Amino acid sequence: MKKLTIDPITRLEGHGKILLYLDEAGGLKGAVLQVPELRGFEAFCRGRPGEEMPQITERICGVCPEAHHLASARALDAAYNAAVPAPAWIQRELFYNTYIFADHLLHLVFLGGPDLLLPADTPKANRNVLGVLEAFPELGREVVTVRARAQRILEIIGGRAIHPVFALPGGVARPLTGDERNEIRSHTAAMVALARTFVTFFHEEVLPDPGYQSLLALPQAHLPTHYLGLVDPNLAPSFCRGQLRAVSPDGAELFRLDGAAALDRIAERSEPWTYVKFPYLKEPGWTGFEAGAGSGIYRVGPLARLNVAERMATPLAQEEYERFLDFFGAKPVHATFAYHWARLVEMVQAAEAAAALAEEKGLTETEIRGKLGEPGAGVGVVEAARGTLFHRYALDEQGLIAEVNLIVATTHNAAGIGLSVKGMAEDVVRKKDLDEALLNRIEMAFRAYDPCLACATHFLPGEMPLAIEIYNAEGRLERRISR
Amino acid sequence: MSREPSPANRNPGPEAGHRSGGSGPRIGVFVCHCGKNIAATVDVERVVEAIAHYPGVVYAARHEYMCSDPGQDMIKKAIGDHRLTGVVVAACSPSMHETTFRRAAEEAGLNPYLLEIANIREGCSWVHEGPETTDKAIRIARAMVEKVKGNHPLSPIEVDHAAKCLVIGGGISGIQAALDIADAGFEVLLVERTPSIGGRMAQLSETFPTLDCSQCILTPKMVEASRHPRIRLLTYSEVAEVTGYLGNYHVVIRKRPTYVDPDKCNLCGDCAKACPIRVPSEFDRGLSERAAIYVPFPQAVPSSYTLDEGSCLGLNPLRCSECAKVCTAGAIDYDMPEERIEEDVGAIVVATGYDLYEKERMAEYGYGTVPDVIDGLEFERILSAGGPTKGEVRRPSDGKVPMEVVFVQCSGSRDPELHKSYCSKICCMYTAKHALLYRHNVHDGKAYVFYIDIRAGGKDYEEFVVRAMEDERILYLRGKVAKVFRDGDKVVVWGVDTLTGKRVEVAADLVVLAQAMVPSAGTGELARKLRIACGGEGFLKEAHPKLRPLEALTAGIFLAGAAHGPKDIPEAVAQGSGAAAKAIAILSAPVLTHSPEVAEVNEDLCSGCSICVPQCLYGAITPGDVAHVNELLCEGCGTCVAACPSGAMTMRNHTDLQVERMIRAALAEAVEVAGG
Amino acid sequence: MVGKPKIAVYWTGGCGGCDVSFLELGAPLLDVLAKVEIAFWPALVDAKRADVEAFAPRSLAATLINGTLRTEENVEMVHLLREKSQLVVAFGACAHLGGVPGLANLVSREETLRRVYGDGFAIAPPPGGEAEDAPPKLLPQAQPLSAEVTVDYVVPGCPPPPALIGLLFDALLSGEPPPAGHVFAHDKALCEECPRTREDRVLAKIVRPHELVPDPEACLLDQGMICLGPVTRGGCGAACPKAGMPCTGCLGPTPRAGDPGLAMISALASLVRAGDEGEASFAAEDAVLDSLVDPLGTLYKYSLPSYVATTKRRSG
Amino acid sequence: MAEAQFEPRIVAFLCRWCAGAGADLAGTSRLRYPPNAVAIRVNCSGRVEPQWVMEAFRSGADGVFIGGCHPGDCHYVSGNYKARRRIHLLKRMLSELGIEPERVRLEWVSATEGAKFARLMREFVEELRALGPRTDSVEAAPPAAPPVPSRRKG
Repeated sequence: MKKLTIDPITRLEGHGKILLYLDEAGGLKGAVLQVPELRGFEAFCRGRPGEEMPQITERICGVCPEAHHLASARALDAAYNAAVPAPAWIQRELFYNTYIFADHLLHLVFLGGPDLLLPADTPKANRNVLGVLEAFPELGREVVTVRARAQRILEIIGGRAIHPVFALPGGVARPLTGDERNEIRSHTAAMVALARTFVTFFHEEVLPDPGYQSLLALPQAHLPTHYLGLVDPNLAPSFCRGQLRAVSPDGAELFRLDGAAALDRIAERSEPWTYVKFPYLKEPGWTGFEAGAGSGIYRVGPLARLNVAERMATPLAQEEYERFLDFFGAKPVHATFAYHWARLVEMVQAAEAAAALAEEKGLTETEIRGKLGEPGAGVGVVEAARGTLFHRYALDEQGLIAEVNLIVATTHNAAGIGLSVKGMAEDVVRKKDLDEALLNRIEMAFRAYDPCLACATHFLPGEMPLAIEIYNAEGRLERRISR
Repeated sequence: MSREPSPANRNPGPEAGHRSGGSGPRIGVFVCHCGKNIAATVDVERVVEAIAHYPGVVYAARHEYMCSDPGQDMIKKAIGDHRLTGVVVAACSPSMHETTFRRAAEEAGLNPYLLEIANIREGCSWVHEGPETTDKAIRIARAMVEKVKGNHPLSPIEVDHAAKCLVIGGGISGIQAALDIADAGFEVLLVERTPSIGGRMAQLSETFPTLDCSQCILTPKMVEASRHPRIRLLTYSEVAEVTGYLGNYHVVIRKRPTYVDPDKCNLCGDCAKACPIRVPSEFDRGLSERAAIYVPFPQAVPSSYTLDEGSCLGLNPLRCSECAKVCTAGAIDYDMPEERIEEDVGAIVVATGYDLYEKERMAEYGYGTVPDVIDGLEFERILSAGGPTKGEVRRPSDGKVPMEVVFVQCSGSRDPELHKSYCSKICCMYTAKHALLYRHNVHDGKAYVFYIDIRAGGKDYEEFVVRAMEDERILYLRGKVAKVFRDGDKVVVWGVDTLTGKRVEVAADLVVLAQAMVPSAGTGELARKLRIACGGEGFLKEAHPKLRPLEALTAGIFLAGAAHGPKDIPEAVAQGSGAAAKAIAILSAPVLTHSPEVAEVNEDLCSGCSICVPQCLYGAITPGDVAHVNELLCEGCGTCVAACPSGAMTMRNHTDLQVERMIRAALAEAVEVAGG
Repeated sequence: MVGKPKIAVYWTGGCGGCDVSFLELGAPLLDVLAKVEIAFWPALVDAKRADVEAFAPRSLAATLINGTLRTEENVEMVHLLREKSQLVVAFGACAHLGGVPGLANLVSREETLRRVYGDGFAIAPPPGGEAEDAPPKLLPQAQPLSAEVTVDYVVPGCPPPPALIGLLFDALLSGEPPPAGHVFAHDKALCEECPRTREDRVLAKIVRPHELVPDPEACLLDQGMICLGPVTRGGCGAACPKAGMPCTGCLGPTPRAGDPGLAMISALASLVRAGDEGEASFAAEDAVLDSLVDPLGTLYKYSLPSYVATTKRRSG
Repeated sequence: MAEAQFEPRIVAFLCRWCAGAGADLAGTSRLRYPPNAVAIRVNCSGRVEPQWVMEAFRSGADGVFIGGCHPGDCHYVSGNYKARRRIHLLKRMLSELGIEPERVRLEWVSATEGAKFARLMREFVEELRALGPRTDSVEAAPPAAPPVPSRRKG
C-alpha cells in the first residue's frame, strides 16, 4: 500500500496534515486530514472571570480574534442580561465590519489568493503571497497599505489590532474621541476605494481565467448542502447582529431565529470513530456523510451567507452580488470555489458599512455601558469571516466561568470540508503520476473554506478523520472504516 | 529567582573588595567556642571542617573566646595573611559583638560592612541539643557566608546641616523649646501666628495644683525669649513653605504687617482710644471689646500695638487714619509691607497648641445660644485680675454675681457617638480649680460639678481635687448632663446623679463647660507643608507611640505641647525641653551621619510607577520618572524594596540575591555530622 | 534570490496571531521580505516538513518560532529547526513564557483529555495507517520554547507589537546582532510609557474592568483595576491602559522582577488600604485582598508554565 | 530501631527588633526547642518578599516562619502590616498551587516573648510533622526557565 503525506498543509490558519492511502492500483483507499493540535481552552477557561473571556477566547485564533472577542462579549451581554447602548454598538459594528474586510482581504491575497490569482502550474516556490506581489506589484502594495489602515481602525477601537481588549459585558471599554473618528474616516475611505479596485481586478484578471472557471464547474467541488448565516431585518447578510437564517439546498427558508433559539435547532453528532462533533440541523436530521436536501449537513461562511440572504446591505456590494447571481444563474450556489467570489462580495459590503458607521453621530457619544444584571448563562453568536461562531457560557454567582462551549465556523463546515477534500482527492488520484501541484489541488479544496484549524481545535482532539467512507459508483456509501 | 546585588555604596570609600580583586570571594570563617556556651552542644571542630570546604571560604578557624583580644587578633591576622574579602564570625547574637568585630576588621583594613555575625549561640547552642545542633550551626554559618559573598564595602553617609532651628508656635511649650535650644548656643526662629507670644497660658488666671498666677510665671519667660540674643521672634507670622530634609530644611515665613513700628510705639494707647472701631477681643474670648488697633493684653510680647487689617475701616484706600493723627511717636505706617523671611534650618519643633471644641457643636448644652453658658477659657478670663471683670466673678449676660454655678466636665470629650472619643485630660483638674477659685470669690456661692469620673494622675493632683471635693459648698455629682436651657434669668441644668440614681435639676446662674481640647486651627494644613502625619483626631502623629514620642515620622521634625495631644502645662514644658534636646542633638553634630545600609534605586530599571512612595513613612522617596531615595531619611526597613514589582528598588547588603542564596544555603542537603 | 539570508517562521501550539502581527508590519514588511528568503512558513508558503529536513544544518539564518509546546510533534519540529538554524527567536508570549494556552497547566493533561473525550481515551493511527501516523502525544504540560531548545532572542508580546518585530529585523539585518539572550522590548516597566497619571498610590478596593468606566487620565491601578503594568516590560506603548483596559502582562516581566505573580502580590498587598493601618483594619484589608478573583489566572495569564508547575494542584 | 520521624525543614525570617530579639531571649533563657528552623534576620518583616517564601519552598523547605513585631509595636510603624497583607494574599495562591497555607506562618513576637518564640517553634514543627512531606509539584526550579535574561540573575 502506498501513502502520500502532505505535511503540514499550508496557507491556512492552524495545523494539519493530509494522509492519502492508495491501493496498489493507485486508487484512493482513504484520506485523512489530521490536526495534531490541542490546547485545551474548554478545560482551562473554567474558573476564569467572565469578563476575561473576550481576551482569553480570542487567543484561540489570531486570524479571527475579533470574532471570538465579540461573540464572547455578546454571550456575556446575554449572561448578564445587559442592554448594550447604541454608541457601544456603533463601535462594535464599525470594528467588526473592518475586521471582516481585513480578514477577507488577507485570505483573498495572502492565503487562498495564490490558488486564485496564480496559474495552477505555478512552481511551489512562487505559489504564495510573494508570488502574488511579484505578479501584481501595484495592487499588492495597495493591498498591504490598506490592510494596514484597516488594522489601524481595529487598533483605535479595539486598543490593539490583534487580540483587541475593548469589548466588555454590556458595552465597550471607553468612548471614542472626535480626532479618532476623523482618522477612522480617512481609513474607511481607503477601504472602499480598494474594494472597488479589487472588484475590477477580479473581473479582469481572475474570473476570466480558465483555471478558475474549471474549478467553479468541477462536479467534485459542487456540494448541495443546507446553509446557515446571520441576516439583518431586510434579509441582507449581517456579521455581528441580527438573526440566524437557514435555507435548504433549494433555497427554501427553514428558520429565522435569534442565536440561542437557533442553537436549539442544531444538534451535534459524535461518531464512534472520531472525536470531532459534527453539527447538523435537527430538521431534517442526520443521515450520514452526504450532501443534499435530505441531509442535515449544512455549510457556513461567505457562500452560505450569500445563499441565506436575499440582497446585500450596501449599493456596491449589491451590484457585485447581482453579477455573482447572474454568473451562476440559480441560487443557492453550491460551487465550493464560489466561496472566494462570495468573500469578495462581502468584503465590499464590509468596507461600505464601515464607511457609513464612521459617520454615525453616536460613534463618539459617551454612553457606552449598559446596566448589568445578575450573572447567569448566555449565548453569543456572530459571523466570523469563515462562518457562524457560537459562544455559550454559564457564570457562577461571582461571575466566574462555570461552563463554556463554543461552536466555531470550521466545525460547522467540518462535514462539508471532509466531503470536499474527499471529492478533490478522488479527482486527483484518478490522474496518473501525482505531482506536488496536483496535491495542492486537494489543499485548495478546503482552503476555499478559509478553514481555521486553530479555531476548530481550540479543544478538539489530536485527530480529525475525514471521509474515511468508501462510496460506490452511484455515490452510495459502501462501507465505512470505523475504529 | 534573584535580583542583581545593589551597586556599591556611592559614597567615597574603597571600591568593592572581591569585585575589584576579580579573583572571586575569599571568605574567612571564625567559630567561637564561647567557653562551653557553644562548644557544649555544638561540635565546633566539625563546624570548622565543614565550613572550610564551603565554596568561597579560604580560611576557617576557631577560638575559645573570639571576642577576647587574642581572638580578635586571630581575625585581624587572618585578614592580612589570607587577603580575606569577607569575614563571618560564628558566635553570639550580633546584638552582642557585631560592633566589636567590625571595628577589629576595620583595624585590619577590611571594610567593616564585609563582616557579618552568624548567631550560633542564642539561636542554636543554647536552645538545642543532640547532633542536629551542630548540623544547624553549619547551616547558619553557610547562610551567612552566602550573605557576605554578596556584601559590598560601604561607608557611612555624611551630610552637613544648618545650625539653626525653627520653632513653630509661641505658647509655653514653644517658648521653652526655643529657650533651651538658644541657651545651648544655637540660633532659633520662633514663629507665632498672633501678635504676641504667650499662647493659652497667658489667658489663664491661676494654675493648678499650686494656684500661682499664670501671668506671673509666664511673663518672665516671654520676656527672656524676646530678649535672647539667639532667638529671632517672628510674631504675627506664619510658615508658608517648607522644603528640604533633615539638617537642611529651607523654610519661608510670611510676616504680616502690623502697621505699627514696634521700636517707635510707646504703648501710650492713644491710637486705640481714637479708633472708632470696636470688635470682640480674641484674648478675652469675646467677653470684652478691642479697637482695630490694639495690644492683645498688657504684658504682650513684643509690647507694641497691632493694626488689625481685618477690622480696620480700610487701609487701601485709607478710609479713616484717626490713629495716625493721634500717634505722637509717629509709629504708625500704613504702607508697612508684608515681610517674606527665608531661612535654612537643621531642625524644626512644632508646638502649635490647641483650641477648644467649637461652641456651635454643643447645642445640647445651650452653648452659643445661652449667654450664661461659657467655656473654661472664658471662665479663666472672668477669674483673671486683668480680665473683663477685673477678676470678679460676674456672668456675661447681666454682670450679676452668680450664686449657683454648674461645671460640666467631659463636655465634648469621651463621647464617641456625638463628639470626641478621647479624654481631654486636663478638665478634671481645671474644673476643680475653677470651683475652688469661684468659692474664693463668692463665699456664699454654690458650685456643682458634673463628672463621669475623676482623673487626677499627676504630682499633687489628687490632693488638689480632694481639696475641692471636701469643700461643703462644692457638690460633685457623678453623671452626665442631659440638657441645659434658659428659663428667665436662670440657666436650668438637667442631669442624673448615677450614684444616687436621682434626677438632678439645678436652676443655675452660670454654666461652665469643660470643653474638649482640639488641635489649633490650621494644624492639618501646617502638617501637610511639613510632610508630617496627623492622627485620626487631627493631633500631630509621633514616629512611634512608645519609643519616639517627641519625633515626627519625618526626620528632623519634633513635636511639643498640645498640638501632639491634650497636655497640661508641666507636660507641655517637659515635651518642649525634650524636643529641644532632640533638635540640639542634630544641630550640635559636626556632620550628620547615617547608616549606608539603605534602599537604593536602579535607575535603569525604575519605571517611575511610584508604588514604593507610600510604603515609606519617612518621606524618603520622591516620585518622578525614576524614584529617588533620600539616603539620609531612609531608615532601612526595606518595605519599599519588597513592594517594588520590577526589582528596581534594592537594599544595600540586603539584596534579594543575597537572601535567596542564604535560603538555599540554609536548606541545602544535610551536612554529614560526626556519628550521624 | 541567491545570497539572501534564509529565514523560517513556524508555529507550535499557537493561534497564528504572531504570524498575522508579522504581516501588520505593513509597508516595511515588503522591504523585509525583499531582503530575506522565506524558506519555510506554513502560514504563507508551501514548503513542507520534508523540505525542512533536507536543509543543511545551520543553513537558516534565523527561525522565528511562535506558539507554546504542547505535543511531541511540536518538540520534534523545534529541535529540527534548531538544528537547521543559526539563530532561534522565541516569537511571542507563547514561545517566550507559555502564553495563554499555558493556562492549560491549571488542569492536568489527563484531566483535560477526560473532560473533553470522557474516560478511556487513547490516540490511534487512522485506518490502514501505521503507528507513526497516529497523532502526536500531548506533553504533560504546556511549555515555553526554552524548555526544549536554546533560545537566542525573544520578541515578546501577545502578539509581538509590529514595532518590536521591526527592531528584531533591524538587528538581524544590521550585521551586528545583539548578544544572545536579548529581549526585544524595554527593560523598564510599562508605566514608563503609560500616559495615565499616578496620584495617591492606594488600593482602597479592587474593581473588575466591567464594573467601572475608568477615568481617562488616572492610573488604572489607582482606580482599583489590577493592572500588571508595573511588573511588565514596556515596548507596546501601553496599548491596553490607553484603551481603558488594564495591562495583563503579555510582554512578560521586567528583567529583575523575578516571578511576576509574586512580585505583584507583594506590590498589590502593599498598596491595599482600608482605613488607618492597624489591627482594627485587618478584616477590611483582607476583604479587599479577597476580592481579587482568580489570582493565578490573572497574575500568570501568559506565564504560568514559566513560573509555576501546577499540574498536581487540586483537580478543578 | 524505631523508624525516624519526619523532620521538617524550616526557614524563619525574623525582624531584628522584635522577633529576632525574642529569639535571642529564648536563647539567653535556655529554652529548648527543636532545631528544624534556620533563622534569617531582616530589619523588618516588611522586608520579607513573597518570592523568598516561594524560593524556600523551591529549595525544599517544608515550612516558612515569619516573625514580626506586634501590631502597634513595629519599629518602622507599619512594616508588619504590609507583611501581614502580603502573606494573606500569598497564602491564597499557595493553596492554588497545592501548598497547604499552614506551611507559612506569620506570628507576632515581641522582644520579651522568648518563651512564646520557643513555643511557636515547637508548635510549628509539630504541625509540619502532622502535615508530613509536601505533595505539591512546586519544583526546585520552575518547570521551564524563561529564556535568559528574564530570570533574576546576580
